[in-house]
Formats: sequence, structure tokens, C-alpha cells
Amino acid sequence: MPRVTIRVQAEAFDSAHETALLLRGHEDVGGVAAFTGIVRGGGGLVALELEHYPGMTESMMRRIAESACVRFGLAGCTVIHRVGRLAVGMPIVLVLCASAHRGGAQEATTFMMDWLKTSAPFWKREEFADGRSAWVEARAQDEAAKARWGSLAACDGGKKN
Amino acid sequence: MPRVTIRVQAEAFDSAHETALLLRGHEDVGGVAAFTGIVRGGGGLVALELEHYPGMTESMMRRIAESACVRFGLAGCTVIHRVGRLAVGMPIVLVLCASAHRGGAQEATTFMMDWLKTSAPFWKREEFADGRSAWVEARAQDEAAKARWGSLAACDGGKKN
Amino acid sequence: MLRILYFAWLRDRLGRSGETLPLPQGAHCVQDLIAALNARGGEYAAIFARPELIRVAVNQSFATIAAPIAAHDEIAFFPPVTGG
Amino acid sequence: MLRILYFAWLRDRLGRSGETLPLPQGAHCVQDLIAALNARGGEYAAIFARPELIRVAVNQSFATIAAPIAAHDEIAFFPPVTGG
Repeated sequence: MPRVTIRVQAEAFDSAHETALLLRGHEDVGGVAAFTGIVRGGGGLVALELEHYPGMTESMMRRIAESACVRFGLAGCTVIHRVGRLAVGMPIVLVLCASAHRGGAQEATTFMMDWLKTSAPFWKREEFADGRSAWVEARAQDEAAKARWGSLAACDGGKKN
Repeated sequence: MPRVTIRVQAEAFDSAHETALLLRGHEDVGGVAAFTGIVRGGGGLVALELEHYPGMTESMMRRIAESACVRFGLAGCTVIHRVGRLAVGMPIVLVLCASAHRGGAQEATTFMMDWLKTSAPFWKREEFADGRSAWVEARAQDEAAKARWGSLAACDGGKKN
Repeated sequence: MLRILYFAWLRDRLGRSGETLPLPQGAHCVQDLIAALNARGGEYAAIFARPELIRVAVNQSFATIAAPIAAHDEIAFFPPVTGG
Repeated sequence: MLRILYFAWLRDRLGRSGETLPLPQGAHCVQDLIAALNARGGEYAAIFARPELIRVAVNQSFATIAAPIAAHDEIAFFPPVTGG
């Protein structure tokens, strides 16, 4: 069984520690691909405020992660998404995918990010130095990125029982 | 100027620490993609012995990393390759790519690994539980993976002055 | 009772994060609930008259406006997601 | 003097990691050096009679067997690389 870890938390994460946990006891892993999303500065941005839908978020993250494990034959994966106020330069999201071979782990990381961005119920509000604040709008290109993976029965609008 | 860090070392590395160093003072980074290569067990493998060509290794790694920074517009990248004896489960190589946008960082990581595997002078010898030991043979598929990036003037067999 | 949740700018505009509500008379699907909310006027009408701006989840799974609803369902309205 | 280096199984087979050598009479390129090493016979012939198995670097850059060489160059012979 692939080892799947899902967390939504306000606290920072330690990617090296999470990688060690993911690998523990897995001798068949040849590579771990990782992606860490960071709050990018510019345009006077000071921080993001991340909101989510508790319960649905975790279940969508788990469905995406489990789909990635099956589709890419992963030994395991870890997805941690932060919520609350995150200043510029702070990490927001960590995706780790462990696999026997490099290609699967790297593709799975891209797949997971594409799905997370479009299917996990998080919303970002931007706070600027001049006091303005605005909800971030979804980008059509994120939907297009997800679409190239085809449909995902477990994630694509199916009604949960 | 992109921040490029290249190291060949016997010691383990700490990916979280390396990520923090790579990001320090860079407010324009939106994501860091990483790949960690691990000694994969199986078939009685106990350890790898990694040998390299001191001097040429570092200069090839630097050329590959600098090419990746230009081609993918990276804010910086870090490549650390271990040498010496590495038991099953130990990390061998770390590639970190930091970029304003996710796609560039992820593609650059794949690019760097494809080039490292075919153009940096490292050689692996496998040690097995029954005492056998054998040099690993290069795989045609690694050359094919590199070839899809096209030629790379700075890395592709050019004679250094 | 239906449990209705609002997130992000829908919550800001409506001034509430959720409410409980009996299943509106004759309502069988999400679209019927949207019509009932729209009929309240004010900010509700401003939002629910334009369902293309909002996404729906029924019992914590994404759903279309044609999805059936029943008493005790949890129905959430929110803008397209922007995490990751 | 040329500085010649051998890595991985070439070093194991030849029993040495390198040597210094005067530029062989009339040698202008890597291929001429390979011919001189091949002429030694024994393990040298076994390896250098099959140049398709080996890769060459001249002054720490990958080179072809047609690459020119000159006195004081560092020339390395090794199998295809297997790092990463």
C-alpha cells in the first residue's frame, strides 16, 4: 500500500523531515520529487490569507494523492497545505512523491499540483502594503493544466457517498 | 544573477537547509522544485560506490546548472552530488530549482537530472550481499532523455579553453 | 434542515459563513436552492443571479447545479478555488 | 608531458589511475594517442582496440577522438558516465 500523508495546518513544515518519514522502511524508492510553493512578492504584496473548507479539503487532497499513487505507481506521497496568514517568502504548500524511478515521481508532483490548484477548496486573499486586500481570481490556465491529465473519476466532481 | 551552488561531497545533505539558502533574499520566487535521488535496493544490492573526476565534475555541473538558469529563467539552483560508499536508502543527489513560476522550476529539475546523468563524470559500482561487485552500465534511455532537450552549446562536448 | 456554507468573497458579501434552512418547498436540486436564495434579493440576488461565478459542493464533493439535494445535506457555495 | 587519467573499470583493468607520457611521435589528435596505447598490447589493446566503449575528455571537457591534443594536455579515458 502506498504511504499517503495529508495535512492542512497553519504551522510551517520541514521538507527534509517529511521526506525522511515518507522514505522510512521503503527500500524500493529511487527518487523523491518535491515541490514547495512560496508566497511570491511583487506589486506591493505583503501577505496572503489562506482560507479552506475543513473536511472537504482533506478528503479532496486524499483523493488526489491516492489517484496519483495509482496512476504513477508511487511508493507514497505527502501533501501539506498551509492556511492562515502567510507573509511573502513563506512556504504555502509541499508535495512529495516517492517512486522507484525518477520520471514517475516528477510527473506525479506536477499532476498533484495541477489538481490541488483546481480541485482542493482553498482560497487566497492578497494583502498589500497600502492596506488594500483582494481575493485572488482563479486562472483559466490552471484549469487547462489540469485538463491535460484527462478525467479523474475519483476527483472530478463525483458525489461522495 | 541567478544563485548557483554546486557541490561534490561524501557527506549527507539537508534539503530543507539548502532550500532556505537558495531562497534567502529572493522575494520573486514562487516555487522550488526538488529531486532527491536515493540508492534503490533490490536484487541483493547493499551499497553503491560513487567515483568521479575531480575538477571536471564540478565544471560540468556548473555548466549544466548555469544553462538551466538561462533556459528556464531560474532565480537560482543548487546541485549536490555525493561520492564514496552509499548504502541502500541513502540520498545520492539533490537538485533544487527556484523560479517565479512552478512550471519552469519543475522542467528545469528534469532537465538538470537528464544532463547530470549523461554529462557529469560520475561512475557507480554496485556491491551485492554475496560479495559480487560490478560497474553500472550506462543506459541508452538516459541518452535519449537528454537528447529531447536538443543541443546545449555549453555542455555538449565543447572543448573548454 | 439543510446546512448551507459560504466561503471567500461570498461569505464577505453575504456577511455570514453559513446558515441552516429547511429544504425549500418543491426543491429537488441545487438549482432550486439557488432560485430560493436568489429570491431573497439584496446581496443574495447579486450573487445567486449569476451562478456562473460560483461553485457548489454537496456533502463535501463538487457538484453541478443539477445535483439532487435532500434534507440534512451540507451544501457549500464558493468561488473557483485558488490554492496551491 | 601529457597527463593521462583512467576512471572506473578502465582503471581497474589497467591497474593504474593515470600516467604521464610524452606526446607520441607524430600524434596530433586523441585517435593518435589511442593508437599508441593500443600498440602496448595486453589490457591496453583489449580496451583501446574498442574505442566505442570509452569516452574521452581533453582538459576536462568531453571530446571526440578527432580532437587535437598538444603537450601538457590532460586527457582522460572512462566509460559512459552513470551518475545522478
